Amino acid sequence: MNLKELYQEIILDHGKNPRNLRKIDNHNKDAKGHNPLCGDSVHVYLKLNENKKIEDISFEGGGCAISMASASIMTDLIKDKEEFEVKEIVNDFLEMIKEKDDLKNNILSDDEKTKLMCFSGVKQYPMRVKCATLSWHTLTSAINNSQEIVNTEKN
Amino acid sequence: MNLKELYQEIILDHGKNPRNLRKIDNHNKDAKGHNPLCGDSVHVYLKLNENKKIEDISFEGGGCAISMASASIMTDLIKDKEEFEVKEIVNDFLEMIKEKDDLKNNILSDDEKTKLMCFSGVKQYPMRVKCATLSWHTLTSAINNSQEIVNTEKN
Amino acid sequence: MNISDIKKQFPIFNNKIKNNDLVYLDSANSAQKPQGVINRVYDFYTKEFSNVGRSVHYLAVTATNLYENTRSSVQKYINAKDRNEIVFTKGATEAMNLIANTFGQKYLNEGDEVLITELEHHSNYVPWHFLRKSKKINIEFAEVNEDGEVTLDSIKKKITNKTKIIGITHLSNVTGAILPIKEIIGLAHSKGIPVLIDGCQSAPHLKLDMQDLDCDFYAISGHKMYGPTGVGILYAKKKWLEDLPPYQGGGGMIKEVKKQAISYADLPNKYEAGTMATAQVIAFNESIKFLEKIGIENIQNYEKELINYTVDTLKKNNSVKLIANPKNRGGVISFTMEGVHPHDIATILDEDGVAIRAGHHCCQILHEKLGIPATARVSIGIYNTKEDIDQLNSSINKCNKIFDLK
Amino acid sequence: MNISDIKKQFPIFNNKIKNNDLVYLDSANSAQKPQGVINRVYDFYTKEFSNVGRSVHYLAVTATNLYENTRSSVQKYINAKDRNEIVFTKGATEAMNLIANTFGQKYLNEGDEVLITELEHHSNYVPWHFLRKSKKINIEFAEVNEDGEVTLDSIKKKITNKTKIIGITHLSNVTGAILPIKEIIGLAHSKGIPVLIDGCQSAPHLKLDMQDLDCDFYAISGHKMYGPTGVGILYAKKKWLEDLPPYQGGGGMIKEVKKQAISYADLPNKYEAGTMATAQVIAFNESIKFLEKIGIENIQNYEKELINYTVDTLKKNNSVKLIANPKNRGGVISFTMEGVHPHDIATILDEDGVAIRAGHHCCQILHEKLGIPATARVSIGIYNTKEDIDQLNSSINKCNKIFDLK
Ligand SMILES: Cc1ncc(COP(=O)(O)O)c(C=O)c1O
Ligand SMILES: Cc1ncc(COP(=O)(O)O)c(C=O)c1O
Repeated sequence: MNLKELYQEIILDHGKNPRNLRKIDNHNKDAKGHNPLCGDSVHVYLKLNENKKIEDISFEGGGCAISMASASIMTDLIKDKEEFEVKEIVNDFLEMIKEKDDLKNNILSDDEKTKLMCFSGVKQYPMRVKCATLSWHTLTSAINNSQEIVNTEKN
Repeated sequence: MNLKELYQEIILDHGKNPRNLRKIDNHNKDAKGHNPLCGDSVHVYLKLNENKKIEDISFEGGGCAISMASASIMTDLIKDKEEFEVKEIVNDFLEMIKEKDDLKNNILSDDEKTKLMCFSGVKQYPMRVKCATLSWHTLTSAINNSQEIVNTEKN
Repeated sequence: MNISDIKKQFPIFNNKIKNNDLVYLDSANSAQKPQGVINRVYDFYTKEFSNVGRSVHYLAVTATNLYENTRSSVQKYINAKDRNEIVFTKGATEAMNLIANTFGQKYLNEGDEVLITELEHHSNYVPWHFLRKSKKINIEFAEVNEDGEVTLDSIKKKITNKTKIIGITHLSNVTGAILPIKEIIGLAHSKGIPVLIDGCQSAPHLKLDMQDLDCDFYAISGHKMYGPTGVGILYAKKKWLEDLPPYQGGGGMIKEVKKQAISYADLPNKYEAGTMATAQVIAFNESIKFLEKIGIENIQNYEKELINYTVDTLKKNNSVKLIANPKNRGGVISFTMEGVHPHDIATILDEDGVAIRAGHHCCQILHEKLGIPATARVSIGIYNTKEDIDQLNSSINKCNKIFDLK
Repeated sequence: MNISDIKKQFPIFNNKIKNNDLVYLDSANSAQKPQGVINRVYDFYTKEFSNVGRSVHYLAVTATNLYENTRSSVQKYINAKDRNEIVFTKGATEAMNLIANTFGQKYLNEGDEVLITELEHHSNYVPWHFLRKSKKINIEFAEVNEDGEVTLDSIKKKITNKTKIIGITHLSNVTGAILPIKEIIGLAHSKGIPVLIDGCQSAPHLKLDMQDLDCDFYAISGHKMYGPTGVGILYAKKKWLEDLPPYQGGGGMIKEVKKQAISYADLPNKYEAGTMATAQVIAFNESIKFLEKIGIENIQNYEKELINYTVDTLKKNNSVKLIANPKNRGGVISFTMEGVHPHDIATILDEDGVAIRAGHHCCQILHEKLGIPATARVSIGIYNTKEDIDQLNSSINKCNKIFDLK
């Protein structure tokens, strides 16, 4: 394992120029996430329409390249997906980061999956897993509209 | 060092049959001492007359052979002494128990000193020093009439 | 199970004490350490040392993983439902202070009652006494019977509608009685009262199953469980750890800190403020492995036999008076001798390399009840043998000789 | 003083980290341990182990003496007037909680003010926050200036007639500033206000003299002073320890226990409830000896030069931005890099075996003031060399390469 696998070009690109880094004015769901270890935080905003489809998604916050890229790529891929699809993608991503070699879902295209697989290098850096997963946990929380602040120390 | 030196006959005798183990009715000074380590306690009573002489002395309490013998012999030797003499004897005894080889005072007779020297074996048993000194500290406290309970943990 | 192989794992027994083999009968005070535990501390400091949880570098990651592994081992060993129900403390005393303090803050008010027993160690009484001072609560004591036991019935008698929490020892560190805690917990819960168990003496010797016991809180001392000093375990049901306020404040237990407000970390971090006893927690994992390898059933069977042998031996010795006779007893046996004070017994035994404890064993309430300020206490560990007990007995006889008692 | 001889005493440096030599620049988090300390723990467990203070047998006597020897060594090392002014805790965090809790209980009431600084570690803020909740006191923050210092003047500005206690760090664990604590203590005392010093970062590096400083309370972390984890020191003036209520209740801290009343032991036992971190306290004596052998003047001179070298090196590196510039500074240097988050810096450095810390270092108040959630922090110990700093610098340059900056 070396640093090149962790800091792949696509991660550096999204880390430096995160997409969807703004607040949606007419969001109807949102949640905050927090990593007490480093003080990084993220706020995810969603607009879920009556068909339970993600009409718009964005985030605010600051953090390391891994966490910014993760939030950026996540918001890109999740837009226009249905709620049940989002849940499947989130689970799939979290399992991949933890232990699985691959993504299993049939929702994302191969191209999209390749983007997510860029984060598989994080597995070798246990302290950085939290950086890669914070925004994803926070997305789940936003969908469930729980008021609780997500905390990466939980698990 | 062996146990015979610690448990000399005179200590065993006074331990089993402590002298002056009672409460003086008309005492005018007293103090309580306590060893939190083992729960042993002693209560020393004094009758100091107008000439600052110990007219009577006694103690109540229970404890190991060393502590009972020490209180018993102490009360025997201290009776009829003047207050300033008592202070000198107490200091002398405490220093002997701690570090000195001998007793230095010129107040006690050689016979009396021999009795006190029986406790010199305690030096080799650091945890038992407190047993030998509790009643002596309490005597000092009674003379000073301090209200505080003497506590062998102090030093 | 071969006891001599087990005993060989404890390097302390290679040393002579005043030219004698060490007969260590003071394990209820603190147990000796197997080589695996000692080596783990050594290796951690020489090869892997770092603080846990705070840095992202290699050593910190390793240390954090090792530290959290112990939590998982403990969870498994005591069959807790959730690994976040395991909080590391500096000892059982701190664990009990933590509960008394935080439960007291939130749930105790003037006139409320805390029910403990006459068998309790000071660490399960003094923390409640603090609340008696600050909150004007009352402390009730369930009575010990003449066999040195506290029965379900004597607990029942003291429960009132003001009883807000019950604190009881699992295994008395003086009488050796094993209390019917499962029944007591059942009774308490039927009245909505939570129960704190002082598991200091039980944890090294009995099978622990938190889900079966269903207790609310359980306090364990690492050093009595063949582990390092400076580490203890508080087991607490998740609902309580989530509900109660934090105990100590500092690094690692916070979520967000602002000038006007502070929010706290999730479990178990909320209760682990500051740099923890990292090396000790990590090495404690080896204590658990040591116990698991022998197997708690084997430990219980072996110790049961040794306890019976000890009780029989001492009962046969006419100069010894056992101070309790519990039907269900652990490896703690206290006694007195007519004419020889416990302190003197301990000193005389020590001369032969026999280490026992004399005193009130931090149970003054019980000793007041017994009407004696001190007792001599023999307590066994997994390394003790019948030969140890024989040596104990012959050294006891020496007391008689020295004190010239027939 | 030969640094390579000193470094050789630390076995951790015999190990490779990801095939690299370890460049340990995280000593402010926790320091590595010299062989003497590690051996002392090992020897104590293998040859001498027993609980202290409670039994009268040989091992217990030995352990008690060793334990109390450390108290005397610490007393001498920090020049306290009385050995009973040294209380062993599980860490500096506990020491500060102890003071906040007991002082708060006795002396703080609604509307009273506790004055701390914007530099404080969470462990010198959260314990006071608990009192803000329970007693409705207020917490004031003396301002940090743009060099990362808190001056006498900024303390003076915040003292009011409601200020009941002041809590300040001796050496900031983020900016590295050494505060003028002697002057601050003088000022506070002129107004009758006691002062608690957080000495975690100063104790391993500066000369300590309690009688000269005249502070009321001083908290020290053993593990940052090249000692074992799980042990800390609270220095407190005798008058305070006598005056304040006990903190935790349990064995060893009592005088007499009755059903209706409890009296407490004399100093320092009153504050040492339960089985203490015996092995750790005993081994901590070797940390003191290690420091004494080198000599604090030698340590200060050597570290001063290394600190200057580090600051110069980092100042010359254009991609590094130091976050503070204190005139009087210790071996803690925090920085940021444009375009590379501290977490990423730490990960990249770690690949070369360079261990630093990234985050808020338990100082969120300060980071909020700085307007950044995290910094990268280099902190030095007695084993660090200029070569370590050169390696640091070249690994920092690697960050730029990976992030393709310029
Ligand atoms: C300035 C300062 N205060 C307090 C602490 C807390 O010390 P400990 O974690 O050893 O309790 C630390 C270290 O983390 C520190 O750097
Ligand atoms: C029954 C009991 N409870 C509590 C304690 C206190 O445990 P520790 O001293 O490890 O905190 C002990 C041991 O001294 C004990 O035997």
